[in-house]
This record gives sequence, C-alpha cells and structure tokens, in this order.
Amino acid sequence: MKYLADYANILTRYDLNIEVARQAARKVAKDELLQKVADAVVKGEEEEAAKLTKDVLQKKSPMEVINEGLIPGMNEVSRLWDEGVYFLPQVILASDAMNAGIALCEEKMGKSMDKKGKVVTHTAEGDIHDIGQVIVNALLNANGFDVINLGADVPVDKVVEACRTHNPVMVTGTALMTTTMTAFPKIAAQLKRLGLAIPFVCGGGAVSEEYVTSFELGVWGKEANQAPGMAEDALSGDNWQAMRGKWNG
Amino acid sequence: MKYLADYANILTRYDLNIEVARQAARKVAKDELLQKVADAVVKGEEEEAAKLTKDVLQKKSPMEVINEGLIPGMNEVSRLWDEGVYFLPQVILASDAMNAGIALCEEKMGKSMDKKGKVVTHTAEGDIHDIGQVIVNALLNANGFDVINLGADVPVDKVVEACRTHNPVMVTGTALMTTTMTAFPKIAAQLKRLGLAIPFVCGGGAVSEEYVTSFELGVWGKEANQAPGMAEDALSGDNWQAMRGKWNG
Amino acid sequence: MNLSSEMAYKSADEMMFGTAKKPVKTKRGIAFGGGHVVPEVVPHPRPGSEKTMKTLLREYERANGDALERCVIVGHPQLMIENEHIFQMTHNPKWGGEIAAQTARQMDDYLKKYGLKAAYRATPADLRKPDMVNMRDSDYTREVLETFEECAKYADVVSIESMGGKEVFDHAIIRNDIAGLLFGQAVLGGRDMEWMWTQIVAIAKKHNCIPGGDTNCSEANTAMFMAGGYLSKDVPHTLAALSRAICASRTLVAYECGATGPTKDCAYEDPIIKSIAGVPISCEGKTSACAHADLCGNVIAAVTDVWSNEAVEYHDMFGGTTTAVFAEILGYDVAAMNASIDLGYQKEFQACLVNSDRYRGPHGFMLSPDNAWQIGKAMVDNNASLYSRAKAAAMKCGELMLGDPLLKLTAYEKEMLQGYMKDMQALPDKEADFIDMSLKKYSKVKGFVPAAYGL
Amino acid sequence: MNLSSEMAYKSADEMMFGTAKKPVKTKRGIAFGGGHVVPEVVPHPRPGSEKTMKTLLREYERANGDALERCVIVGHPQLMIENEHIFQMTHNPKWGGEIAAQTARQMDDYLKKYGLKAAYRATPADLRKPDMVNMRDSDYTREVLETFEECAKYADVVSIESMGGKEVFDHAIIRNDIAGLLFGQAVLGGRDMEWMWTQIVAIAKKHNCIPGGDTNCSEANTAMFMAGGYLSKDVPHTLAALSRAICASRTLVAYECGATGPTKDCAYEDPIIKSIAGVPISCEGKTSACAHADLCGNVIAAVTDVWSNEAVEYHDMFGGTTTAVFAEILGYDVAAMNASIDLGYQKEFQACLVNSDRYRGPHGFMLSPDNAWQIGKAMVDNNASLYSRAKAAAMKCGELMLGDPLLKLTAYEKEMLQGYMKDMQALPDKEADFIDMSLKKYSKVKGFVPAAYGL
Ligand code: B12
Ligand code: B12
Repeated sequence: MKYLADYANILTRYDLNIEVARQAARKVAKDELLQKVADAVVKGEEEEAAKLTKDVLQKKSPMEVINEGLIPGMNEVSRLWDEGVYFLPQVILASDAMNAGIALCEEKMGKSMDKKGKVVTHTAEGDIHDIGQVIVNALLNANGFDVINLGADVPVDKVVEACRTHNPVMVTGTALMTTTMTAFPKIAAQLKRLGLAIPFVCGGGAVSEEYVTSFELGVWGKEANQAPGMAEDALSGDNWQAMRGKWNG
Repeated sequence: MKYLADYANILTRYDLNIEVARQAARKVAKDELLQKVADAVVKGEEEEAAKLTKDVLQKKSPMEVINEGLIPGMNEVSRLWDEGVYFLPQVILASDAMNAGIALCEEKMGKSMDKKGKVVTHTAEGDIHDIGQVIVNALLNANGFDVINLGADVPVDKVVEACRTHNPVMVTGTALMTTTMTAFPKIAAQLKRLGLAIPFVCGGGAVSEEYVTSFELGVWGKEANQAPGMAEDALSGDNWQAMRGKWNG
Repeated sequence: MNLSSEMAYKSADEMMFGTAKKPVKTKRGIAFGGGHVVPEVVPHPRPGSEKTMKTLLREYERANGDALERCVIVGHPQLMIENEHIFQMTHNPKWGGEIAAQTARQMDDYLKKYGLKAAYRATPADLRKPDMVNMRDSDYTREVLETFEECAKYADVVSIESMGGKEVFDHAIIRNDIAGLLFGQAVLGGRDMEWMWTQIVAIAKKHNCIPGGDTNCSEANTAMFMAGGYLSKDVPHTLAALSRAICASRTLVAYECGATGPTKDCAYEDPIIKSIAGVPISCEGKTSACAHADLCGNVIAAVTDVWSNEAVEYHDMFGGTTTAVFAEILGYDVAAMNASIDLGYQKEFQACLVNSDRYRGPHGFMLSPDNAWQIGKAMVDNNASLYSRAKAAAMKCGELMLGDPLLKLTAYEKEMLQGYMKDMQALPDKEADFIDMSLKKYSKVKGFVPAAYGL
Repeated sequence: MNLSSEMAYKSADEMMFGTAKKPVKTKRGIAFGGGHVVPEVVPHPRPGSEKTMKTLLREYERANGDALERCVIVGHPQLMIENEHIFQMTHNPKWGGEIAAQTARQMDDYLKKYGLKAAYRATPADLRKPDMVNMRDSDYTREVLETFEECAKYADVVSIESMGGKEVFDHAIIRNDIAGLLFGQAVLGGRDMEWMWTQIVAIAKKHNCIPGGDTNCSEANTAMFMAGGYLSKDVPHTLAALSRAICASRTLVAYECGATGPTKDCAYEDPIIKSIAGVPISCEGKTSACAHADLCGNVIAAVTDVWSNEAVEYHDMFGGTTTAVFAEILGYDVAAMNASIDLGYQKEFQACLVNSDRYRGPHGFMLSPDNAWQIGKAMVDNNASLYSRAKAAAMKCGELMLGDPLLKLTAYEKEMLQGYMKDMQALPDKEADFIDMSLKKYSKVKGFVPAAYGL
C-alpha cells in the first residue's frame, strides 16, 4: 500500500501545536527533609513518600509533615495540572502518595486529620458508567475534601439518606445514560423537601446543561476537574443559585 | 471512467419491484355522452371536459352532468390514486377538468352547487413552504370539499377569524420550519377559547406526531393524501379525539 | 449580461473534486477549489431561540463554536460554517449582521489559538414569495438587500436561495407542465436573478466579501423532494430531473453577474454549473441525510470542492452536539477524498462515488460528471436566451435518460418522459414567442405579476 | 480452549473490507464477509420509553421500522439492525425477547413486500459490574444468560460487551499502570470471557442463532475515550493504544470459544481479530460520531465487513428520524465501498481510508491493516497464555509507534510510552508468576474477587 509522507492537506496535529512546555516542580517546603517528602508526592511515588514520612516523623510533628510537606507537594501537583503540564494519572498517583503519608501521620496522632469538608458522590441508579465519578473522587480527594463515595448504580433514597447523615457541602451525580439521569431531579426534589438545599452537581456524557439547570439545586458539571473548584465555592458558602450562575450558562 | 453494468451489490431498485400494473379506468356512467365527460376528467383534459360538458348540457340537466358525469369521473381518479396507479399530477389535472365542467354547469344553474363541507387550510406565519398545502388543497378540492385557502405565512388571528366566519368541518396547518410550527398550539388554544372544537390537522416536514398530539384539537397529518379521508371523518361528525385515535398513534 | 458561450472544461474527464478552474481564496487562508475539498457545516437554531437577538446570538455562538472546537479535537484542518438565515435574521437585518460579526470573532480566535482555518458563509433568506410580494419593490425586497449589506461586512461568503418564478413553477410542477417549468424557472427565475445578483455582487465587492452563489432550491429541489424516493407518487423522477437541467440556466446567471463561488450547497445543478463556469462548487449528499433524503448521495460529491450537510438542528447527541457531530463526519468524508488526491487515486475514488448512484435514479444519472458536462455543453451551444439554453439542457437530459438502457425507469415514468419530450419539441424556438405564449397561458396563475420581472 | 497459533491471513495485503476468510450467512440471505460490506444501524430508545415493556416495544417498533423503510426509499439492498439492550431489557429477559420477536416480524414483512434483506442483532447488557456482583454467581449473571436464551430464539445474531477485569482496569488506567491493564483486561477479562462464551455459544447453537462476538468497550474503549481528542489530558493516547493491543488477547477468546462473527461494532480491536480469526468483523468510525468522537474515523473501515454508527438516540431530524437518517448515511458509505469492490478499485479505496488517519494518532496508526496484522502475528507467536500474547501485542504496538518517525507524539506521550515499555520488560515471562505478583498487588482493589475468575 502507498503511504503519504506529508499529510498536511488531510489532517492537522493541533496537539503538537499546543503542547505545554514541561516545567520543573517548584520548591515548596522551607526545609530539606520536608521538601523530599513533597518531591515524593510530586513524583507520585507512594512507597517513597511513605518511607520518607516515617523518617521525618522522627524529627517533626505529624501536623508539620502534613501541612509543610505532603499538602504543599499536592498543591504543587494541582498547579501543574491546572496549567496543563500534568495529566490525570500523575495527579492520582500523587494523591495516592499523599494519602499514604497522611495515613502514617494520622496513625502517629492517633486521630485522623480534619478535611476541608464532606462531598457525597454517586453514579445514578441503573448506570454503571462510573469513570467520571472515579476521576471526580480522585480530584476532590487530592484537594483535601472528605469524599463519601457511594459508588455506581445507587438508588435515589440511598443518596438522599447519605446527605441527611453526612450533611455534605456538595453532592455530585454522574450519569452516562439518558435513561438513568432521570434520577437526578428526583433526588433534588427529595433534598428540597427535607430542607437540604445542598448544591447538586450533575455531570456525565448524557447529561446536558439544559437538563441539569431545569431542576432546582442542579448545577451542571462539564469537566471532572471543575469539581474541586466547585467544592471550594460550596465550602465558602455559595448556594446552588450562585454556583449555577458562576459555572453554567 | 469505468462504469459497472451490474449494480445489484450496490443498490436495489425497489421502485421497479413494486410498480403497480396500470389498469384502464372503469366505465362509470350509464350513458354514452356522460361517459365521454367522465373520460375527459379521468384523462385530465380540461378543454375537452369543458367542450363536452357544453354539448351534454344541451340534452341533460346541470345536476345530471355533475352527479353522473363529472363527479363519477373524479371518483374513478381518486380510486386509481388510492391504488397507486395514478400520480399526483393526474389527480390535479383531473380536478382542473372537473372544475371547468362544474363551472359551466353552475353558470347554467345560475347558482353554485353545494359542496360536501368547508375546510380552512393555511401555512404557518413566517413560513412560505406551502407545497404541502397546495397538494392538500388540490386533493380536498378533487374530493368535493369547499376549500377556504388562506395561503402561506398566515397570522394566527387570521386563521382563527376564518374559522369563526366559515365554521369549517376541519382546519389544516402546514409548517416546514420548527421555528414557525409554534403557531399551531396558539391557534388551537384560541379556537378552544372560542368554543370552536374543530379538528385541527397539522402537517409539514418539521411537524412531528409527538408535537401535534401535545396540544388539544391537534391531529397529525403525515401524508397529504390523508386529507380527504380526514375531512370525510370530520364531516361525518368525528371529533378531534376520535380522529386522533384513528389517524395517529 | 452575456450568456456563457464556452465550457470551462474541455471534457468531463478534466473535472475532479477539490480543484476548480477558478479557485477562490479567503482571508483566513482557505483556497476553495485550490486542490483539496473543504467541509461546510450548517447549523439550524432550535425553536424558541429566535425570540430575541440575544437568545439567537447565544444559540449560534454555541452551535458554530461547537463545530470549530470539534475540528480541533479530531484534527480537521479547515471548516466553512454556513448560517442559513431563518426569517427573523433577514427580517431584522441587524440580527444577521451581529451573528456574522460574532462568528468572525470566534473564527479569528481559533486561528490564533490553534491554527484552524475557518470561513463563514451568510445566506439571507429570500423572503420575497412571488405570489405575495412584488419581487423588485417590497419591504421584504429591501430587507433582503439590507441584510446583505450587514452580513458582507463580516462574512467571508454571501449566498441566497432566490425565488424568482416560484409562483408559476408551483402551478406547473403538479400539472406535469414542462412549459411552465421552463417559463417559471428559466425565463422568470433568470431575470429575477440578474436583477438581484448585480446588486448582491456590488454589495459584496464593496465590503470585499466573496459573492458565493445561488441555488434553485425553491424549484428544482422542490421537484426533487416531491419526486422523493422509491415510494413517493407526487412527481415523476424524470420530471424532477428535467426541472434540474432547466434550472441550470437560471443558477448560472449568478456567475454571469460576477458571483465567483463557492456555490450554494443545495444547488444539485452545480456539477453542470462547474462544467461551464469553472467556479468552485459546494455540494451536499449522503451527509445531508440529516436534512433530507436524496437518491444521489455519493455521485453528487464527484466534482465538488466543498462538502456540506445542508442543515442540522442544534441539539445534543451522545457524541456531542449535532453541529460538532456533523462537522466531524464531513471532515472525515473530505479527509478520505483529500487523501485520494495526494495519493493520485482521485480518479478511482471518483469512479466509486459515481458508480454508487449512477443508476439509482434520474438525478444520480444526469449529475454523473459525463452527463452533467453534456448538459452544460448543450447550454453553451444554445445560448441565444435563458429559455433556449434551458430547453436545450432539458432535451439533452431527456435524450440521455432515454438513451441509456442501464437507467431503468418505471413504465409510468418513461411514458411521462416521452410526453415531456414531445411537449418541448412543440414549443417555439424564440424566447420572445415563448414569452408571449406563456404570458397568456399563465396570466391566471395566482399572484403572477409580469412587471415584477421586467416583462 | 486452545489459544490461536496461526494467522488467518498470510499478510495484511490480503485483508480487505467486505471479504472475510470465514463468511457467515443469515436466514434472510445476507452473507457477512461474503464479498460486500453491510451497514449496521443501532437505535437507542428515548428516555421515558423504558418505563413499561409496552412503551419500549412501541419505541423500537418505530426506531427499527424507520431504518427499514429508509433503506427501501433510497435503495439500500441490505441492513443489519442492532439493539443494544438498555438495563431494563436484560434485567427483564422477556422484554429483550419480545423486542427481538417484533423486529424479526418487521424484517420478514420487508423481505416479502420489497425484497429488502435485513438481519437483527441483539446485544444484552452485561449487568455484572465486577466490583458489585460475583461475576459467575449473581442474579445479574443469571438474568444476562436468560436474556440470551430469550433473544436467540428470534435474533439473527447475539453479542455482548463483557465486563471481566473491569475493577482492576479502572484502578490501573488512571495510574499509568500497564501491568494492571495486562492483568485486568487479558488475564481476568479472558478468563471471564471463556466462562461466558462457552455458555453463549451453546445457547445460540441451540436456537440456531449466530454467536456474533464480544468487545472490550468496557476497558479499551474507556481508555480511548479518556485519551479523547487533541485537547484531553486524562490518559495518554499511547497508553490507550497499548490497552487496545492488550484487549485483542481477551476479545479473541470469543472466537476461540466458537463465536463466528459478525463481531461487535465497538470493538476497535477487530482488525487485529480478523487477521487472526478470519471472522467477518463489524466496525464503526466516522459515522458513529453521533455516539462518540475518535481519531480513526476512516482507517477503521479499511478491513471491515459491517459498518455501524454505534448508537443514536431516536428522535426527529429535518430529514426524518435519526435511525432513518443514519441508516441512509451508512448505506451510502458502504455503497461507495461496494462500488470500489466491483470496479476492482478496492485497494486504492482502502489506501485512501488508511492514509486519512494513519498519522492522526496512535489508534489510527496501530489499526492500519499492516500494523494490526503485525500485532496479531506477535500474538500467535506468543500464544503460551492470555498474558503472554497480550504482552507481546502491547510490546509490538509500542515498538511500531516508536519506530515510525511519521507518527508524531507529544514529548509527554513519548516519554510515557518509553516508560510503559520499560515496565513491561520488567514483568515476569510466565503467566503463573505474573498472576502471583498481581494477586498481591491488586488485592486491595475495591471489589476484586479472584475466585470469581477461577483464581
Ligand atoms: C422546497 C424548499 C424550500 C422552498 C419552498 C417553496 C415552497 N413554496 O414551498 C424555498 C426555496 C422557498 C425554501 C425557502 C427556505 N427554506 Co426551505 N426547504 C425546502 C425543501 C428542500 C423541500 C420542502 C418541500 O417542499 N417538501 C415537499 C413537500 C410536499 O413536503 P411537505 O410540505 O412536508 O408535505 C408533505 C407532508 O408533510 C404532508 N403534509 C404537509 N402539510 C400537510 C397538511 C395536512 C393537513 C396533511 C394531512 C398532510 C400534510 O404532505 C406532504 C406529503 O404528501 C426542504 C427540505 C426538507 N427536508 O423538507 C427545505 C426546508 C424546509 N427549508 C428550510 C429552510 C431553513 C428554508 C429557509 C429559511 C432557507 C433560507 N435561508 O432561505 C427559507 C425559508 C424562508 C421562509 N420564510 O420560509 C429548512 C427548514 C428547517 C426547519 N425545519 O426549521 C428545510 C428543512 C431545509 C433544511 N434541511 O434546512 N425552502
Ligand atoms: C466506557 C463505556 C462503557 C463501559 C463503562 C465502564 C465504566 N465503569 O464506566 C461499559 C462497557 C461497562 C459500558 C456499558 C454499557 N454502556 Co457504555 N459506554 C462507555 C463509553 C464508550 C465511554 C464512557 C466513558 O467512560 N467516558 C469517559 C468518562 C471520563 O466520561 P464521563 O463519564 O462523561 O465524564 C466526563 C464528564 O462527563 C465529566 N463528569 C462526569 N461526571 C461528573 C460529575 C461532576 C461533579 C463533574 C463536575 C463532572 C463530571 O467529567 C468527565 C471529563 O472530565 C460511552 C461512549 C460515550 N459516548 O460516552 C458508552 C455509553 C455511555 N454506553 C452506552 C450504553 C448504551 C451502554 C450499555 C447499556 C451497552 C450494553 N448494551 O451493554 C451498557 C450499560 C449497562 C449499564 N447498566 O450501565 C451508551 C449510553 C447511551 C445513553 N446515553 O443512554 C453510550 C453513550 C455509548 C453509545 N453511544 O451508545 N459502557
């Protein structure tokens, strides 16, 4: 078969035109050892992060290690992700590394560190398309939120129940089938009835902005990486109307 | 360029498989002369029909010529059309011929013959796609209905007004643009308010069954050749619910 | 205006998709007919969005933007977007202008940010329905021309689907009246086009915008859609094919008045136009199934320079919005065509397109490049008048259809065709005589005003 | 079950769309892979229609009927309709069966009335999400198998998108973990398929229904969609390509268990499958843009025997309902391909499809027939285990991508690819050792139950 050497008339590799220049991670810790910990997180090396955390815990308090090593490292990762330098797997691996470190610190403290706030996540009843949710979970986690992960194919009542018991700052839903997303308005209605006006961020392939903004509490999520920013807004007290105004339309 | 002699693997000429065998028109008049008139209608020969009508009117009463020559001829045409032998133009030309004959008879009677019943037809405001309506008019006409043709781009009020003054057995609307069909529910609503529960048959490329059956009075028209049958039903007293039950769903 | 006396192509073999004798360049670097085929996507706004200019602007911002974005996502190098005006965009000329301006800005951004080459075509709606308004002197007439002024400031290309002769055509098409088609489409339509297009070309030049072209959608397409597929019984396919041949006489007028192409996508007569005028043409076929069905989905691409979907209403599909989806499909369609060009396989590829539909029906047959060229040739050889070249085109088309045993016709359609041929032979040779005859014959046609055509 | 040890094709040059080494015939006279390409349209019901069996029956009656009618209107000789079960059709096996029965009746009518050759494919939904139910012992498992019983009575073809190994895959794909893909897709997925497909084939045989095939939609497609187009940053395209190569090891199991094809449309690994198994394959690309975007819209058609749109939700477009519209487009796509076959231009046509996408990205590159064949060859040469052939496929795929300078990769994706290659080199040769290693490594993955795979 004949193969062309020049395909400029057939297709354009825009991805090559726009690739973001790689950049080294910045120093984020004031201290040699803690920087090592941060580096392990930035590199997404779980064992390394655990090992280093153990060592540092000889000299530093758990909260120091968390707040001046693990978290700053993760923040640096978030920055690189936001700027398009990092891809999703690097973020996930980094958060695995951070979590390994935090686990050891919590062990030492004898209590678990307090997270920013709770977010309940789920994929709609009858729907097992949960990768979008998996990404959302990982990113929220990486940004210090306490994720109540209900998994996939979750009945309406179970979601409502979880909101009642955990009273999260935000609840999310993912659906990739037009025949399952119909659960979202039902959930929103029940939450309202219970006086729980929690911002309900819905996303997933089948879910359109038009659909989500057609029921109260609904805020449309286009990309999983919006989830942390949305959670921050909810944490800072924005109600669903304010969030819809900011993220939709 | 290379051309294939056999394209059986590429396409199937279903039209050849299903062509309806032509058939001669039947005798429909009991009398030589009237049969000639009927034949002229069946052949769609306007001048011929007029000429023959003139002659026959020497010996026969106008109502005889109409009821035993022109109309039976047209009925035969409708039969050939229903059976798929005749195409639309043959029907139109036949009705032109019939109308030419009827005009002469009416002249002689000094009054116009009474039609089966009135039907108001229009194409939606802002929409000039009126061919569907043109066909509908022709077929209704051919079947002896008195067509009040409002033409294209007709404002809502004008349609409603026409219904009030003419009180037709049926009203039709055509729209080929999704941005113009929105006039139909408005018309239906006003008719209801005025207590005119006239079956409102809506059709046209953009108009779906779902849409038309979503408002009261609405009956969906798929093919123009349904129009006469629908008008007959309306004439025989069927209300819009009955007609929707029969023609839609 | 001189009626064309020569073919742009010496033979049909010279005609190929992607290349036109007279290529046309845009400011963002697209060359229509410059060697490769360009996709053209046409979104249509959702019902309700036409309520205000604001809502309509937002609708088009998304619809047009989604198409541009999808091209970047999958790697399509070029895209033309056409907005076919809905009533409100031409009835309020500012609306059409604002939407053109907004889209031009979007396209500049995509060029700067990614290097995507895009172009915008504005197609004002011809609101002049002959039986309802005076073609040359009505508010609608003035609105249409004003809308061209507004759009030409920002659009790369302007086009229209003009309506001349429609009143007579509508009367004739459902009466098997071939003379009526010749009069309505060619004699009246051609005259109306000359009047319109001298003005459109002047407006476009003033704003250095490209005067694209016209289409006989209002007549030949109406005939084609009424003829429909294998189950319809409204109009014989043979008559629709003759109506197509006839309309080439009037559509050609745009280019004789200075329009340069890219022509209008729904002008299925464009292969004939290209053979004579050599302008880059835009065509639509299989990938415009979203807008209508036809029996020439592949063959119509055989000599095209731009490939379109005619129109798709904007809404969500699983794979994204309709405009994104159809921009992607059209882009892949042309990617294969352009690959064939660079591989040197375009002749083979073209043969596949042609053989797909050549015998699917009269339209596919007459629009095969060889037949389209012959119809064009008959036109330039009989260019005494709009009428004479239209009749010559129709006669040639009929001869070709009756002459090829592989083109099967139903008994009914063949019989009809033979009738049309007889009717045409009986018509006068001179346009003047034909006009006299027709003015009498059609004087009673609802709304027909000879003066509106300068008659 | 014996793992394939030979290629069905001696070289990639032998592979061509429309023809398969082992054609498959249906009762209404279609021969898949028998010399010409067949279109396959896939409607999806509108939300709300799933409420009762009655409403869903009506929905499919229209959606499937519209596609059949459109084929008659435009002249397409053959059509396969697939109904991909929504949850309710498999959760209530009777529903799936009733819909299959209804469609079979419609197809019989169209054959009798017009001579249209149609076939029906039923694809029960694999409700078994590994982290939620026991793959071999759950109500969902029983429902799926019962649904096959119900559908096989009326359908021409049955297929499934099986889910084995999904729990480990989901963990691995977002962690750049190539070993996890090998374990989840090949080792676990292949074992689950052997368990499922021996039963599916038995059921199909019993009702003399054709056991079509499987797809790694749940994993390789997930990776491909996450890699997305040129703007996504979820998964490197190079990893998605390796995931595709790996999945060929498990998808092939269906045919090693007696499935005969036509394969499942969304199995982009099918060109590799065809090179080994010689079964007729179904593929989807540009015309499935209605369902998702991909970077191999044309090349994926290069060796296909059936051409699909993956899925389109049923609703109205200007040109008719979506199923009518896409049946028309698919039919025209294959009409051009079939014309090329009868003209003897299929090689040139194929070259245009391949060159359209060969360098659009890793997927288009690895699925070009020459590369697909080489990946298949690596599999049969390393057929000691599901693991060994999967790793060989991935290694070969990686070598090819790194070896062709015309396949441009972003610096990031190239670096990642080199990393995956190193990781794979470091893995054990023997499947047993790899399994030991993996059982430890993934023991903490949510819901992973080795016993559910016989481990
Ligand atoms: C011909 C045509 C035109 C002609 C119309 C001529 C005329 N006098 O009708 C002209 C050129 C004027 C035209 C103009 C435009 N058009 Co136009 N046009 C078409 C086309 C190609 C064919 C329509 C047609 O005549 N079909 C044949 C007739 C017989 O079908 P029908 O009317 O649907 O009728 C059948 C059934 O519906 C039924 N029926 C209809 N009415 C009734 C009533 C009853 C009682 C019953 C029982 C049955 C029934 O019977 C018939 C079958 O037997 C369509 C393409 C398409 N897909 O439809 C576009 C189309 C309708 N046009 C379209 C557009 C956008 C336009 C323009 C705005 C384009 C422009 N920018 O200029 C302008 C409109 C200006 C305006 N204000 O209206 C769009 C509409 C999009 C939408 N749905 O909103 C379409 C769909 C093309 C497209 N895909 O974009 N157009
Ligand atoms: C992978 C896949 C599968 C996998 C799912 C694996 C899994 N664990 O998720 C498997 C094989 C299991 C599968 C099964 C089926 N599938 Co499936 N599947 C897909 C596919 C190919 C990709 C989906 C995907 O993962 N995309 C990537 C993810 C990352 O995208 P995403 O979830 O949309 O998330 C993005 C955004 O939406 C957003 N987001 C999502 N959620 C949230 C939440 C918040 C808070 C925020 C801010 C953002 C956000 O963030 C992400 C981007 O960053 C799609 C094709 C398509 N066009 O989508 C079909 C598709 C979704 N599947 C479909 C179907 C029909 C099925 C089956 C019924 C088929 C069958 N007969 O077996 C079964 C379903 C069974 C069931 N009960 O669910 C249809 C759905 C049609 C519909 N819309 O109704 C689709 C669209 C394919 C098609 N075109 O037909 N499928």
